[in-house]
Order: sequence, then C-alpha cells, then structure tokens
Amino acid sequence: MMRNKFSSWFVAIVTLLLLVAPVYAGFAGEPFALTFVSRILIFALAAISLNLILGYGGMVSFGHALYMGLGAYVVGVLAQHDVTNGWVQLGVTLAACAVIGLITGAVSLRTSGIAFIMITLAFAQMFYYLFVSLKQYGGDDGLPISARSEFGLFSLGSPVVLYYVALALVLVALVGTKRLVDARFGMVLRGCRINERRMKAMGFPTLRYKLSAYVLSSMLCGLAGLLYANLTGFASPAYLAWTVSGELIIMVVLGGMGTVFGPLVGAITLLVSEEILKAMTDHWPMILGPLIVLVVLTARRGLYGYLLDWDAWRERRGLAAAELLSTKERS
Amino acid sequence: MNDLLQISDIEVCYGDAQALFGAALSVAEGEFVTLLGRNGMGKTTTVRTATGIMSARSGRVQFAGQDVSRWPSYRIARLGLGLVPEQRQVFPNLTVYENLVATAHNRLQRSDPWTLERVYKLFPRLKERAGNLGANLSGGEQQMLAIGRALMTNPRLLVLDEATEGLAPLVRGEIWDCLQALKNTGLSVLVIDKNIGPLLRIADTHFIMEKGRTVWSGSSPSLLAATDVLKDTLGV
Amino acid sequence: MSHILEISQLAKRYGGLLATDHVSLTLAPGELHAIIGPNGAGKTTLIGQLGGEVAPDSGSIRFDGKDITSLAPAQRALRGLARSYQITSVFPELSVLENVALAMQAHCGHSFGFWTPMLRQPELVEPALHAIGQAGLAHRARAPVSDLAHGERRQLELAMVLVAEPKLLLLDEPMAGMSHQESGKVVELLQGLKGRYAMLLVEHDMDAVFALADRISVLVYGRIIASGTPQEIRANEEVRTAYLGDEVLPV
Amino acid sequence: QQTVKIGFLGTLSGPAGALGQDQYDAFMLGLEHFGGKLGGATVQVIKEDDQLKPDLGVQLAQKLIEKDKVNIITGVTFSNVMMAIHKPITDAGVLLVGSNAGPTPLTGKGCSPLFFSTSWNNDSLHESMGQYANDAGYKKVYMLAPNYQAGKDAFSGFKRFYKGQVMDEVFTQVNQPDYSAEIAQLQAAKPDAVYVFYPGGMGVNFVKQYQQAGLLGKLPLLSTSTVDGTTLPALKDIALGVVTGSPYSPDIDNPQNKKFVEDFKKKFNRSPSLYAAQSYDAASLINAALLKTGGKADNKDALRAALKSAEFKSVAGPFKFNTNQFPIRNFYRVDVAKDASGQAAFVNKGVVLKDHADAYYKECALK
Amino acid sequence: MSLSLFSIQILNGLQLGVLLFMLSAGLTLVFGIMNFINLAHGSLYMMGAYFAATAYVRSDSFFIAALVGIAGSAALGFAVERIVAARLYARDHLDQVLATFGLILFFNELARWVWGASPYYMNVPQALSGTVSLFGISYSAYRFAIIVVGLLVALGCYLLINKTRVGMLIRAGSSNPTIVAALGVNIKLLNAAIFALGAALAGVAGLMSGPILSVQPGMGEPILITAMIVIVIGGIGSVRGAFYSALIVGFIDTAGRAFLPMLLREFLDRSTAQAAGPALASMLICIFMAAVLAFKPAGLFPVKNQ
Ligand SMILES: Nc1ncnc2c1ncn2[C@@H]1O[C@H](COP(=O)(O)OP(=O)(O)OP(=O)(O)O)[C@@H](O)[C@H]1O
Ligand SMILES: Nc1ncnc2c1ncn2[C@@H]1O[C@H](COP(=O)(O)OP(=O)(O)OP(=O)(O)O)[C@@H](O)[C@H]1O
Ligand SMILES: [Mg+2]
Ligand SMILES: [Mg+2]
Repeated sequence: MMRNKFSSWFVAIVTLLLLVAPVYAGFAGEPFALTFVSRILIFALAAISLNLILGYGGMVSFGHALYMGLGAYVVGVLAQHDVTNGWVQLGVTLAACAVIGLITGAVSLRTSGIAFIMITLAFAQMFYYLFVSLKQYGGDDGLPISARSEFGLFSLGSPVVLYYVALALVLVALVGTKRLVDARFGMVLRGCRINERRMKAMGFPTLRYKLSAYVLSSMLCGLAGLLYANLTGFASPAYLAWTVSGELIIMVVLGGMGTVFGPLVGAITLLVSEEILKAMTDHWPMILGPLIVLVVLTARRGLYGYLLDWDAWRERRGLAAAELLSTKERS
Repeated sequence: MNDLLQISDIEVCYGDAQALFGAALSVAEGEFVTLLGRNGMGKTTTVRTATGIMSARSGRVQFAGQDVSRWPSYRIARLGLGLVPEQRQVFPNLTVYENLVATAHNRLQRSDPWTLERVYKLFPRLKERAGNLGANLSGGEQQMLAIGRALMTNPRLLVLDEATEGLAPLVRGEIWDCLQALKNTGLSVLVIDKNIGPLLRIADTHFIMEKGRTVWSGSSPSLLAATDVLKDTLGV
Repeated sequence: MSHILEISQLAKRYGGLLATDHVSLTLAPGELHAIIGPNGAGKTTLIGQLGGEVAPDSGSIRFDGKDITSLAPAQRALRGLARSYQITSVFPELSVLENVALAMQAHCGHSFGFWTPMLRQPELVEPALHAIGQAGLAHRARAPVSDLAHGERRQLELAMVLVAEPKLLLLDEPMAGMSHQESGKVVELLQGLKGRYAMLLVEHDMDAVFALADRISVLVYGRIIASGTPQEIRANEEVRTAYLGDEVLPV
Repeated sequence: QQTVKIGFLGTLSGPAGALGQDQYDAFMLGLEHFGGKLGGATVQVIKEDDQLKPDLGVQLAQKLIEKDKVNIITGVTFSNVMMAIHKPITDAGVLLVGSNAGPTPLTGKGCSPLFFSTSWNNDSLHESMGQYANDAGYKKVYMLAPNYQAGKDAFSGFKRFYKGQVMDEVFTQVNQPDYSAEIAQLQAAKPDAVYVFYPGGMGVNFVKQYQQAGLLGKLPLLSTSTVDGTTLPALKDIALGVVTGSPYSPDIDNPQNKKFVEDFKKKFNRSPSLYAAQSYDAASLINAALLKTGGKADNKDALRAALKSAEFKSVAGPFKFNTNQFPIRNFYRVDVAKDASGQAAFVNKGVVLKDHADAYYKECALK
Repeated sequence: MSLSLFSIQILNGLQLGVLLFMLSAGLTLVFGIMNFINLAHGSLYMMGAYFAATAYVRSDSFFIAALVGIAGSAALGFAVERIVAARLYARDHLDQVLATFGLILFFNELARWVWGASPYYMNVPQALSGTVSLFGISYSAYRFAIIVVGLLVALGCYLLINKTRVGMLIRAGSSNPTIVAALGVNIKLLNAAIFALGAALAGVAGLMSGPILSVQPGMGEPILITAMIVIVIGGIGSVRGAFYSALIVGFIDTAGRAFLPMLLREFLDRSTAQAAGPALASMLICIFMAAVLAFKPAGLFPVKNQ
C-alpha cells in the first residue's frame, strides 16, 4: 500500500494554510485578505453543497444561488425585525431552505437532464424577481444588515470568529460528505447518477432519495448564505442571480466534481484567478470566458480529480512493481 | 491480387485499453468472407476500423485501391462500403420508409440499383410496417431494416456485423439465401456471425480472430478439416 | 400445485396491430418455460407487460397469488419478479461487490444511512458475496466493473438479480450475440439455477431453448399457437412452418 | 507633500457600465483641469469596478479602506451599491463623496456626517416632472416604471408635486425588453400625458416602441432617467420630443460648463451626461476642500468641515449643501430636440424647480 | 375592455411568440440533433443584432443590414461550432452549459469592448415605420412584419425538417450520428450547417428586434432564459413543440402583463393588486413551466427517441 498519497498531503497542507490564514492576515496588517479568504470559504461551502447533488447525484442545479440568497435574506429580514439571535436565524434559515427546497425539488425532480437545469434556473429567477419586488425589504436595492448574528458564546460580528466558523463548517461539510457518499444513502445517490432507470427497476424509490439529497444540499447552501450576509452586512437579490449559480457550478467542475475536496479547490482557484484577472485588465471577462471554455475542453476531471488520478496511477504502478519484485524473489 | 478490402496489421485502442494487436484480413472482388471468433475478440472493432468509425494506431486499411486508414467514415462509405452495424442501430425516430431512403444513394451508378420495391420484396414485413417508427419495431424487424438500409446505399462491399442476431430461425435461413443470391450478383460480402454452419456452406474464405489478432484463415473445406481450430477458437 | 405466475387473456394493441392477442399462460414454481416465435410475434411485448414497463389493454397477471396487473415495475421487483437487462445496466464506476450490495440494499431495509460505509454492513455484504459466488464471479468480487469482460458483466447482471432471491426470472434473449462458448456457459449457469427459480426465457437460440426448457410456448402474431414439452414442439408441424423452418434441430 | 489617495468606486462593466465610465472619465477630466492635482496635493486615484453587485461593492470598499488606505471614496453609481457600502465606509471614518446614487434613506434618517453628495435625492427628478405636469396643465397622467424600489420612489416623488389625476400606475418587470402590451393598454386609456421612469436599456426599448406606436409627438411623454446622455446616442431622432426632468443639461450657459463640455467632447468624442457632470463637480468640490486644508487629507474632521464649506462653481448652475449634505440646486425641463447642427440633443427649456431641496433633509439629525 | 384592444394584445402576443420561436428553433434544433445545450445562443442573437445595426448605420439600407446580420451570425455560429461546440457533443450537458457560459462572458465583454457599454442605435426602416390596418384596427407595420417573417421561418423549418431528405438526415443524425456517417453522410458538415442555421435564425431574431429593442451587451440573456423555458415547455428537441410553446408563452406573457393587474384589482384591494400584479406577471411563464413539467415532465410535445 502506498502511504504517501499526494492528494492526502495536498488536503493536509491546504487545511493547515486555512487554519493559520487569520494569523497571517493579522501579522501582515492585511485585514482585507481575511475578508477575501472568508469569501472563498463561504463560496466553497455553497459549492460543497452543490457538489453533493451535482457531483454525486447527477442533478445539475442551475439555481443553487437561490439558497444562498435565502440564507442571506433570513438574516437580513430577521435583523430588520430586531431578531439578531444567531440560533433563531440558523433555525429559520434551515427551515426556510428545507421547505423551499422540498417544494421546488419535488417539482424539479420530476424532470431530468436539461429540463432539470432549466427548471431550477427558473425557480431561482422567480425568487429573484420576488425579492426585487419586496419593497419592505429593500427591493432591488438590497437590505443592509447593521447587526450581525449573535450566538451567545460568539458573534459573527468579529471577522476572525466569522472566518473560523466558516472554516469549521467547511471542514465539517467535507468530512460529512466523505462519510455520506460511501454510506447507504450515498451509494443510492451515486447509483442514481450512473443509471437511474436501473435503480428504479431494482426497486429504489429514487425520487425520495434524490429529493432528500436536494433538501440537504439546500440547507447546507443556506448556511453559506447566512455566513455571507454576515460577511457583507448585506442581503441583495444579486445573490440569487443566475450568474452566481453558474459560478458555483464552475467551482465544482473546476475543482473536480464528485470528489470530496474538489469544490474547495475550485472555489479557491476561481476566486483567486478572478482577482488576478481583474487586476490585469478591465475587460477581464474576455479572458475568463475563454479560460472557462479551455478548462472544460481540456481538464474535465477537475484539478483535484487529476491529483486523485495521479495517485491512482502511482498506486497501480507501485503495485505492478511490487508484483514484479515478488515474482523475481520467488524465482 | 486485386483485393477490394485489405486490412493489414492494425492495432486499435479504446482509450488506454488496446483491443486489436495486429488484425488482418482481405476481401477480394466478388468474394464472400467471414470473420469469426468468440465474444470480445475484436471482430466488431476490426469492422469499425475498416469503416472509419475508429482509426487504427498503426497498420493500414485499403479499400477500392485507396489507402483509407485516416479517412472519415463517410468518405469510405461513399467509395462503396455498406455497413449493417452490430445491434441494428436503426434510426429510432425515423419511420421505416425514412430509414430506408434517408441515406439511399447510387453513387457507383449501378445499372440495377437497389430500390424501395426490391427491399420490400426481400423483406415483406418491412412493407407492412413502413409507417412505423424505427423504435417501435421488434428486434427482428429492426435487423431487417438495418440490412435494407445498407443495401439502399448500393455498396460494392456489404459488411454485416451479427446481422442474424435475434432473428427467428426461419428468417435467418432466408437471410442466408439472400446473401447467397447477392453473392451471385457479384457483390462482395464480409460477415460476422456465430452461426458457422450455414456460413461454411456459402462463404469462400474465413478469418478467425483470437484476442485481437487474426489467428487463422482459409477456405471452408480447410476450416471443416481443422477441428482443433474449430474447437479452440470457436468452441464447436 | 399452485402457480407462481398466471397470465389470463392478456391483450395489447399497437394501433392496428394486436401485439399480444389474449395470451393465457401459467408457470409452476421452479419451472423453466421458454417462449419462442417469429420476429415481431410479441415476445418482448409480453415480457414488457410482465415486468411492468408496458401496460396491457386488458387481461390480468397474477404473481405469487396476487394480482399485479397494475403495479409499477419497481414494486414488482420488490415482490420477487426480476428481469435481467442488457449489459449496459450495471454500474460501471462501482465495484462488483458494490453493484450487488446495492441490489441487495434495494430489497432489504432502508437507504437512509448517512454515516456507516455500505461495505461495512454485513447484512448487505454477506448475501452479496453469496450471490456473486452463485454467478461464478467470486474471484472478481473487488474488481471495478469497468475491468470486466463482456461475459463477466452478464454474470454480474445475474448476480444482481439473484441476490434478491427472486421467485421468477424474466430473461429476454440472454444469449443474444454470444458465441457458442459463451452461450454454453450461460446455459450451464441457468442449468444450475433451474429448479430453484421459476424462469421465463425468450430466445432464438434453439440449442439453448431445447437444452433448458421444461415447457415451450410458441407465439405467432401475438397468439400462442402451441404449447408443450420440447419433444412435442419439435414434432409440431405448424411450429415448423411458422418458425423453425428447416434449421437442423438438436436432438 | 503627501499624496491624497482617492478611491473611485463605480459600476464600470456590464450593461450599466456606461454610467460609471462617464463618472470616471469626468472625474479624471476634472483632475486634469486642476493640473493633475487637487488643492495642490498630488492625487492618486484607485479605480474599482463593483459590477453592480452590492456584495462586491462592500468587498471593494473594504479593500480600498484597509489595503489602499484611501482618504476619500467617490463615484458610486447605483443606489443598491450605495446602500451596501455606505455604512462600512463611514464607519471606518473615510469620507464618501457620492456623485450619482442618492437613495432616500441616506438623505433622511440615515444621513452621515462623512457622506456628501454632488447629485440629488432619488425623488427630486420625479418631483420636478410632477411639477412640470402641473405647469403644463395635464389633468390625467398615466405612469409606468419597473417593478423595483426606484420605480416606486419615482411614482411617489411624482405624486408629491403633481395635483391632477393619476389614471394608472403600471409596474413592469425589471429589464423587460418588450412593452407592446403596456403601450396598447395606455393608448386605450387616453391620458393627457404619460410619465415614465425607465433607466438604461429599458428606456431605449420603451421610447423606441412608444415612438413606433406613433405616440411620440401626439401623447406627451414625460420622463426621468429614461433618456440620458448614455442612451441618447442609441435613440437619436427616435427620441425627439421626449420631455425629461434633469438637474443638468450640456447647454447650460456658464463658463465652467462650456469648458467642461468642450473638453469632454474633445477628449471622449461624446457629449457629457449628467453623471459626468456630477462627477466633474465632485472633483471640483474635493479640489476646493483640499485648497482649504492646504492639501492635507489625514485629518478627517478638518477635511469634512472643508468639504461642507467648500465653494466651487458647479457646471449645473447654483449649488450649495443642505444640512443633510445633499445639494440645494435647480432642476430643469430638458427636451430632446434638434440642436444647431441638426443632431438630436438635450435642450434646456428652463428651470422647473428652483433651488430645490429634497423632502427628507428635516429627518436628518445633522445641523 | 374593448375588442380592438383585445385584438391588438393578441397580435402583440403573436409577435412576441414568433420572435421567441425564431430564437428557440435554433436552440432546440441544436439540442435535438447534436444533443448540445447552447447557452451562448443568446449571444449569437446579440451579435446578429449588432452586426445588423452596424451595417444599417453604415449603409442606411435595411436589406444590407439583414444580409450582414444573418450572414454574420451564421458565420459566427459556424465558427463557434467548429472551435468549441463540436468538441463537446459527446460530453454531458454540464460541460456544455459551462463552456457556453464562458462564451457568454466572452461575447458580452467583446460587444462592450467593440461597441461600447451604451445601447447601440438602430431604427425601423422607413418603409415599415407606419401602421397597417387589419380588420379595422391599426397595428405597427414593423411588428406586423415580424409576425410575417416569423411565420415564414416556421413554415420553412417545418418543410425542411419533415419534407426533405436533409430533414430526414437531420433527424437521423440526432439519434445516431456515427451510423449516419458510416452510411456516407458528412455528418460534421451537416452538424456545422445546422448549428449555423440555428445561429442564422438567432440572427434573424436579433435583426428583427434591433429596431424595437435596445441593442446592448447582455441583451441576449433575459430572452435566452425565456427561449429556454419555451423549449422546455415544448419538449426539448422538438421544433414543432417549440413553435406551439413559443406562441403559448407569447400569449401568456402578453396577457399576464396586460390583463393580470386588472384582473387582480377585481379581487384584491388596489395597493395589494398593484404589488402582486407585476410580480406575478413576471413569474407567470416560470409558473406555467413548473405546472407543465409537473404534469408532463417531458414537455407538451415530447420527442420520441431511443
Ligand atoms: N467502447 C468500448 N470501450 C472499451 N473497450 C471496448 C469497447 N468496445 C469493445 N471493447 C473491448 O474491445 C475488445 C474487442 O471488442 P469487440 O466488440 O471488437 O469484440 P467482438 O469480437 O465484436 O465481440 P462480440 O462477439 O461480443 O461482438 C473487447 O475486449 C471489449 O471489451
Ligand atoms: N411501441 C410500439 N408501437 C407500435 N408498435 C409496436 C411497439 N412496440 C412493438 N410494436 C410492434 O409490435 C410487434 C411485436 O413486437 P415485439 O417486440 O414484442 O416482438 P418480438 O416477439 O419480441 O420480436 P423479436 O423476436 O423480433 O424481438 C412488432 O410488430 C412491433 O413492430
Ligand atoms: Mg461484435
Ligand atoms: Mg424481442
């Protein structure tokens, strides 16, 4: 057995770097850097939630930003009514995402393929227009949030606390994903992605499992929204825009969909490269666009996916070498 | 020798997995040739390479006097290669009639081209079902349609990959008779099939494949004589 | 003796074509019943109605004493009516064991386990390994399906069906496209299962049919024109003209 | 001599990017007019594009404050971005000189000592059109606007001054491309005049379709933010006859405006919009303030006092700060008509509201 | 409500419907045949409008504008097919969505770079600037022209696909391109031609909407989303379905905007109706799609395939 897998090392290093990021930001006097990395983590959390249904369940949701927006609006709306208790906000976020995820999921999951892509997009658009016309909560101007979530023991008002909460959630979500995809539920989910007709024929009520996964994913994504509202102090219909959903998909694919760690890698890569391109030119989408096309055309397994492939290749080579060695010894 | 189709030492891969390790075969003008072998030995892959659906990593495919190794499949087809693909592959969303006429052509300016009437005469069942969608045919009807479709392109060489799979014994017999008749008109035929019995009767030459290589070739009498070959490679 | 499957007066019409023309048929437990007939006779349509993919226009299907005419395919599967599929229906990205364990999971218990890996649940793994052994694939249990050869996938397919301990197997041309050697293996495998499971077999390979079947029904234009033991069918003149032709029949 | 760092934050990309671009170009032109310095101090302008995303705006504001350590932030094109970034900026003790967005909450209760605006409260334009509708004697007005906050503000602002009958208030979907259905309805209603608020591309769509329905010229079209300097080139003669309410028109007659318009046209090959004018005013304002502080920007109280009392000549005519640090200024009726060279252009038809102050300054706690 | 107003709204719905059809036809063709989901179809529409507008401003001839707009978008479609799309036919929809999402970013920014961020000028041709009189109601001549062009395009599509051998090949190619090629058809050229045809139809739509809408970066996306909804409702891959569903969506959208607020006022008090009306109208087609899919997951006119 090969012990030193590159992917394991990579995961360890990235985790370590993320753990010490605030320390660095503090020393270097770059509080802005912390905001930026927090943003990455929050988007990573959303991407992880999307990966659960997209990468493992084969459900290409083009409207996942909806749940980020919901989470953010729950914080905003409650804060406007002077409810800043984080636990209440958390509960309401989870409940709202679960209910809306359940309803939209139940309708959307009747379809599959491209129709599913479009109907999830349409639902997100519907909520987008809903929030745009909600005058009492800022309409299209958005809703400033002056008071951050208070969790008693800690408050998300502090950037460092917010950062570590986001990091903790990301790590929990990663471990959770890892366990889930090999468990009974995860196997059913993966089976549905590979061949749903066969799963049905075998007697699985697939809709039930896909819907559960969808709702679970919505709730996780809602958490990302809750954090995001606290990071920006703002909730806006722009959070639900279809381009945001598109970016989430890009993150998942870029990092390697259907891999546990991929979405985090994708979020880091996309947001950092956006930052770099913006610094280079005003017309940065003209570079980013073709870059995305290029990534899709050439790197379909995603960055982390390739790392795993590399490990697998080394392992196979290692096994072959070991076999050769043992046959030599015998002779 | 003026071979119509000549495949020499081709190696072909599916991604990383190599399927052919030097397959070779040749079909002369007017000859009836079979390609035999157990499942997964590379027969279909050989045919796919000959028709240009896949391309060989090394080796050469010549057809009608041209080196077609790197040609796209439509150009090879236009030279006169008619394919009845494995598992029928009729167009499910076209009617029987449309399946037959969509790709029909008489590029080689044959004097007695295949027409709708001739095909319908060969397979009356197709005429009955002319307005049916390809998807709504029984397995056997689809098979007939696939053969008719290939004939309508008026090929010089007809390649049939498991063309009798799923056909009733009676129909199967009719197909053999038909192929025999086609051969008598001077058409070259390459057949992949598991029914060795009738083939021994009709065919001129046999090629046998084993693990991606052509391991044996010869005439019907010599194949009948080579009982060890029959047993080892074909299991009969 | 009670019947495991009772079809009575089943009919299905496609436009002007009566694809299934009031077919009645019974199957005893453990019996292997073959259906043969010309192309387009309605064999696949009949199997489709038994499996639940095609809804009959009239008639009824009783399985294991209960009327299942209007049940969905999945529910029929759960009651022990299994249909074998073409090779493309296995899960190529999973291992052999995972494939079979998943099939087991469909039949036993829930699928809302979020934490314990499936392969560490003996109630799934043990029957799976047993079925894999039954299908003759024990040595490949941990291999990813993508490494499997054509014939091995067929065996896997069978293992996935067997793990659920079905009462009736529906087999639509399981030997299609197989060489003599391969189909010989499948015949052997089915031979081994005979008696334990009732089976309904549709096949154009007469060698296999006559080697395996306890009884044979001949379907022509949606109607059963003859039914009987292999000997009776072989001797039947009508069957000969409608279907068999003068193909040499195994004796 | 220290450098004064100014962050320019505006919407520079996307469909609405033209507005921010006008602001930025005019600000830089202003800087050029003052010899590359403001108030004698060397100035470094750091440009950021919020892409019309409030969350990104917040992030960029934080970056400008924490990383670039700017003294002043200017620009800010859209109200939603302004609402999001206003608090983080003023909380951090950085001066904000807005040159376009003027959302109502920030004019009233939410006003801040560190926030100055060279533009106007969102309602003011609509108020001027409401007043104009009275002046013109229209008894029945039919109104349309997109279904969002600014659209609703438009109606309430208009109605605050308009005395006649409002026949209907129609809200359409944001970024709706086609208005044929609405135009057919309004035609059937037979009003005296139509009042619309359709910023950006929506305005182009609406005016085109209104004209093609044969209504422009027959049924007066009063508008705010619908045809402006950024969209007129796309409409040209189609828009002839549209009446707009505006705090600025390129043909306002004063020396500073002449120079501004002339140089802007020369440099950018287009006519300056009101967004450009306001941003040019922002440059003039900061220049005047820094002159007072002797080019120093590190003492924010001194800078604030200097801004508040700064005296400069606005290109739009009379200008002075109200207690809420929004300007008291004129609003004009500006028509689309042919100018001397026969081109469709904005033509100033006189003052509608003179020395107008917004309706909310009393709610502001500042004195 | 008068009868003439009602008829005008019917015409408006029809006009919106045929415009949507011209966009959805290309989208659904490309999807149905190459199994390719092209989000950048809206960009082709936008570029068509820009090409036409530029040519119109330069030449002052609507005919030349039409030529340039259609040929330009067809050529662009051809290029997109060869460079990007053709490499993605065998991939899953996700990859296609992503790649074409990248193309959208590129084209929008390109348009902004070349033509500027502000809307671009294009007016109705002189000959069509008036109104026509139909059964006693007067209607914009230009919009009437759109209806005529749209219906002609629909008829052309119908004939091409159902009555010609090319149409058979197009349909055959949608189910099994490999075998079509193996039977002697240059499928790559056929695919590229279909893609270009779809792009040309988008170009026609862009050309025809140029004079009534604002030509600006990003103009393709809102209408693309509607067109997507149209093809999903119609049954993806079905041109016939796209036609009916485009008309239905056109009518629903127009009726929703014209009559829904009125209708709501009958039941609700004025302020609630005013708030709910437009929000509901804008969601109407989404709701309609959700309802259709809830009952017919494959759309109203599903393509029978496989
Ligand atoms: N699409 C594919 N991807 C990967 N490997 C393949 C693919 N198709 C065939 N193979 C492999 O290539 C080898 C040759 O296959 P091929 O289909 O040519 O065999 P064959 O002789 O036609 O068999 P059969 O009688 O079963 O049709 C087999 O080992 C098979 O597993
Ligand atoms: N969905 C359908 N619509 C219309 N006709 C159909 C449909 N499905 C099958 N048919 C017709 O019904 C008849 C019976 O088809 P079926 O597939 O059951 O035949 P089969 O006995 O399995 O034949 P084979 O041995 O060739 O597979 C055929 O003539 C076929 O064309
Ligand atoms: Mg084969
Ligand atoms: Mg069949």
